[in-house]
Amino acid sequence: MHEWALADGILKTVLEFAEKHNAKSVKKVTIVLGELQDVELEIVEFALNEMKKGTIAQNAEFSFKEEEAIFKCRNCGYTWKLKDVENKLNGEMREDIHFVPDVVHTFISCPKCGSRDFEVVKGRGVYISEIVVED
Amino acid sequence: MHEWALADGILKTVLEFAEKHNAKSVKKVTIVLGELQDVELEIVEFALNEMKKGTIAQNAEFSFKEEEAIFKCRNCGYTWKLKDVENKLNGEMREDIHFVPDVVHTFISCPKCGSRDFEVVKGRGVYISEIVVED
Amino acid sequence: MIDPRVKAIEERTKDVKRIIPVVSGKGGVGKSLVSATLSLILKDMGYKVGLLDLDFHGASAHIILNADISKLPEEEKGVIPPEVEGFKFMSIVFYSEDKATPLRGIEISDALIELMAITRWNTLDFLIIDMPPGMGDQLLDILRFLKRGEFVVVATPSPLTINVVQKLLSLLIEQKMKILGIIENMVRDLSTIKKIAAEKNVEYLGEVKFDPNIDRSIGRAKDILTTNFGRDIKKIAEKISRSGDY
Amino acid sequence: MIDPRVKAIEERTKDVKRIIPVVSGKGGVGKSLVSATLSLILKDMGYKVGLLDLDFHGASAHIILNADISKLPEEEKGVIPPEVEGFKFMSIVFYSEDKATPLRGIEISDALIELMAITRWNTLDFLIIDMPPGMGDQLLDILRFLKRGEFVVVATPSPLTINVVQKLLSLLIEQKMKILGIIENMVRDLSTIKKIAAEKNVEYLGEVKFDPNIDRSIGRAKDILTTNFGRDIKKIAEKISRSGDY
Ligand SMILES: Nc1ncnc2c1ncn2[C@@H]1O[C@H](COP(=O)(O)OP(=O)(O)O)[C@@H](O)[C@H]1O
Ligand SMILES: Nc1ncnc2c1ncn2[C@@H]1O[C@H](COP(=O)(O)OP(=O)(O)O)[C@@H](O)[C@H]1O
Ligand SMILES: [Mg+2]
Ligand SMILES: [Mg+2]
Ligand SMILES: [Mg+2]
Ligand SMILES: [Mg+2]
Ligand code: NI
Ligand code: NI
Ligand SMILES: [Zn+2]
Ligand SMILES: [Zn+2]
Repeated sequence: MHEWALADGILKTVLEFAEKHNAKSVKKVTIVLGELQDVELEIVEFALNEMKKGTIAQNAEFSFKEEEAIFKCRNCGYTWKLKDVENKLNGEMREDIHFVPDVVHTFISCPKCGSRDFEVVKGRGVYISEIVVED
Repeated sequence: MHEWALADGILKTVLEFAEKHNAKSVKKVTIVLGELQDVELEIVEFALNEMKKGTIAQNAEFSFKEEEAIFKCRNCGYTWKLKDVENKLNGEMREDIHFVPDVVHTFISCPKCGSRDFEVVKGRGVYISEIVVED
Repeated sequence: MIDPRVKAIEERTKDVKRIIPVVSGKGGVGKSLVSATLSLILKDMGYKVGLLDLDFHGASAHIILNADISKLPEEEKGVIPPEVEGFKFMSIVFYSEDKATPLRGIEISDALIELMAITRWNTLDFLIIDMPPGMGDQLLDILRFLKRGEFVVVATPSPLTINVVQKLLSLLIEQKMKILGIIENMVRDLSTIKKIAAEKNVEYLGEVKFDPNIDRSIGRAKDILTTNFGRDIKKIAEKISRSGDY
Repeated sequence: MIDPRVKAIEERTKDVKRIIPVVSGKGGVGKSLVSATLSLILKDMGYKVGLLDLDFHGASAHIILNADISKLPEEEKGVIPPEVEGFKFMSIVFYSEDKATPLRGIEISDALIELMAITRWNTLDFLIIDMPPGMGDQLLDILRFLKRGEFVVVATPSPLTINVVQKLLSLLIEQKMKILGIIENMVRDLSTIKKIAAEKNVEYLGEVKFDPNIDRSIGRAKDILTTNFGRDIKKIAEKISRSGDY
């Protein structure tokens, strides 16, 4: 699962952050999951709970927020959502975007002007929005 | 003066904005002048006051805000100001940057790690931050 | 925050009759040599010509033309592009002192907008734009700001070029850009690009033979015109000038 | 917002002994052909090799190797780069279906970070990175994330290449990167790059002759090794492998 690679990145980032702040333990981590990348929440969660064992994050609570994908055309300014164009994406394209979200520029274009020059304003991928540690 | 080109761009942008909003006249325009580009305020002001004559912006008040240039290194995260590195820039370089501010990457590097991969967080160039029109 | 430069771009090119970006997607196919040589020839044909080098990392036109870049272009209600070999020339090298410009995409786009917003081309018959390889910020900005661009696509017969050029062509076609045609450069024996042009329904502007001596003329603009390369480009320049008689 | 992928990049390459970005600044000098051929030869020498194509707009390695890109790379706690010609291969084309990828710099950087964060190279002797032309997002990201990269610079004798390569070299030297040396490709008569190498105090790895038949071997990996091009690269590969015996 490439979800394991993401979980691994999350945990290592959290542990490094905690060490830098000389924390005794990690209490809480909030993770934003962008709709575009469409990672399987259950797998990321399972992976994190496996990998945290024996680390100072072992009692940490991992919570997740899903973020809708929003696009904005750099050519005409039009704004749209992933669900507005979902019919343009077949299963294979969704898989491709799952691994490298930026290839969305290969598969969709602005519904108004047809440009492929658009910004993924929100909901691209996975980010850590909050880390709470105990000193 | 390349300041005239900027003033021209400002006025045309303001007039287009006003027309789009079916405004009767333009009352106020606020312009941000980034420190890095170092445009001569007096010339921009003079040019604007010349060019606005006979347009619906002829009674507009143009006000200016100077914005300090701030840089942030993408390699090490260090943040610094133009005045911290001004001694690295001779008159010719300042002139080059005046015309194309982005060549600052050719002439300065991060004071901490030496990287040329830094962001101009604020104060790059000239922007319109406010247009007030009368309907 | 509204960017006043975008409006200025339109202004600066409003007296330019035809804008010709020379593109490929692929690097090293001869875009710069073609752009500079086209500019020289069109000027010799009596046209008013401007050449804009937008390949910031790989700026080459000043080397081909041996342009004096030590003086800043004159400032007069904008910036006046200096005359080089009888046409107007603009490049980032005037401002970077021909040193390395490590710029990310966002900075490339900013520099491009800035250059286009300040350069006063005035009346021109042709503005030739020497483009970088890739389909990144410069290409996307040209698609955004210069919708009336008439694209000249440079390719070579190599399979490595074909794959990339096909991608670029499909993008230009999808975006409904005007494509003047494809130049097949560095042809030694067989043409492979005629077929691609036919498939994509794009004009084949002609082939330019591989010229093993062309490097000797770099930096000597006059000499280029007397090479085989120059002669091949001349025929294409004539086609391009005629294609404007709509 | 903290990006968890940055930490993952380190993890993914920690069992890779040597990372070799093949760069130039200039396009069309042979970076892709050199990268793919080096990978083939190092593998034949018995090394564990990976090849990463980071030229998103001009992806070429899959064409040179005639790689089957129709299947997604296997997912297993990350992504396992498929074996092609006996080494591990990763490219954006697996995910773009080899279609046009019009990406601006910020998106290029995002795609690069994503690819590097998910690809599990495991134990390798060499990871060869085929780089795009320019000094944009990909190069700056390599300088940021792979500080232990050992750069191989590809140049040609043309004055148009020299100007650009000198800029890239001065950046790499200033940034204290390790430079394995310069390869002079497409040499016909005189070398011009030996002098540049000496001036910049960088190793001259050797010359690769202009091989007018090389295009016929593209897509047939085995054939490349028997060409003059292949033989010239072999000598350089041996130098590179020896340079690792510190
Ligand atoms: N017709 C040709 N015959 C031989 N060499 C050529 C020809 N056209 C271009 N070249 C050479 O190819 C290299 C790349 O040309 P250049 O104009 O810099 O390409 P680009 O701008 O596409 O990167 C240069 O060394 C140039 O001298
Ligand atoms: N030694 C050589 N002799 C002749 N042609 C070459 C040689 N090396 C590369 N080429 C050709 O030059 C072109 C550019 O090569 P490529 O590897 O795609 O360069 P880059 O990756 O630097 O853009 C291709 O058509 C390739 O076949
Ligand atoms: Mg060029
Ligand atoms: Mg200067
Ligand atoms: Mg390549
Ligand atoms: Mg696929
Ligand atoms: Ni997955
Ligand atoms: Ni000025
Ligand atoms: Zn649009
Ligand atoms: Zn720094």
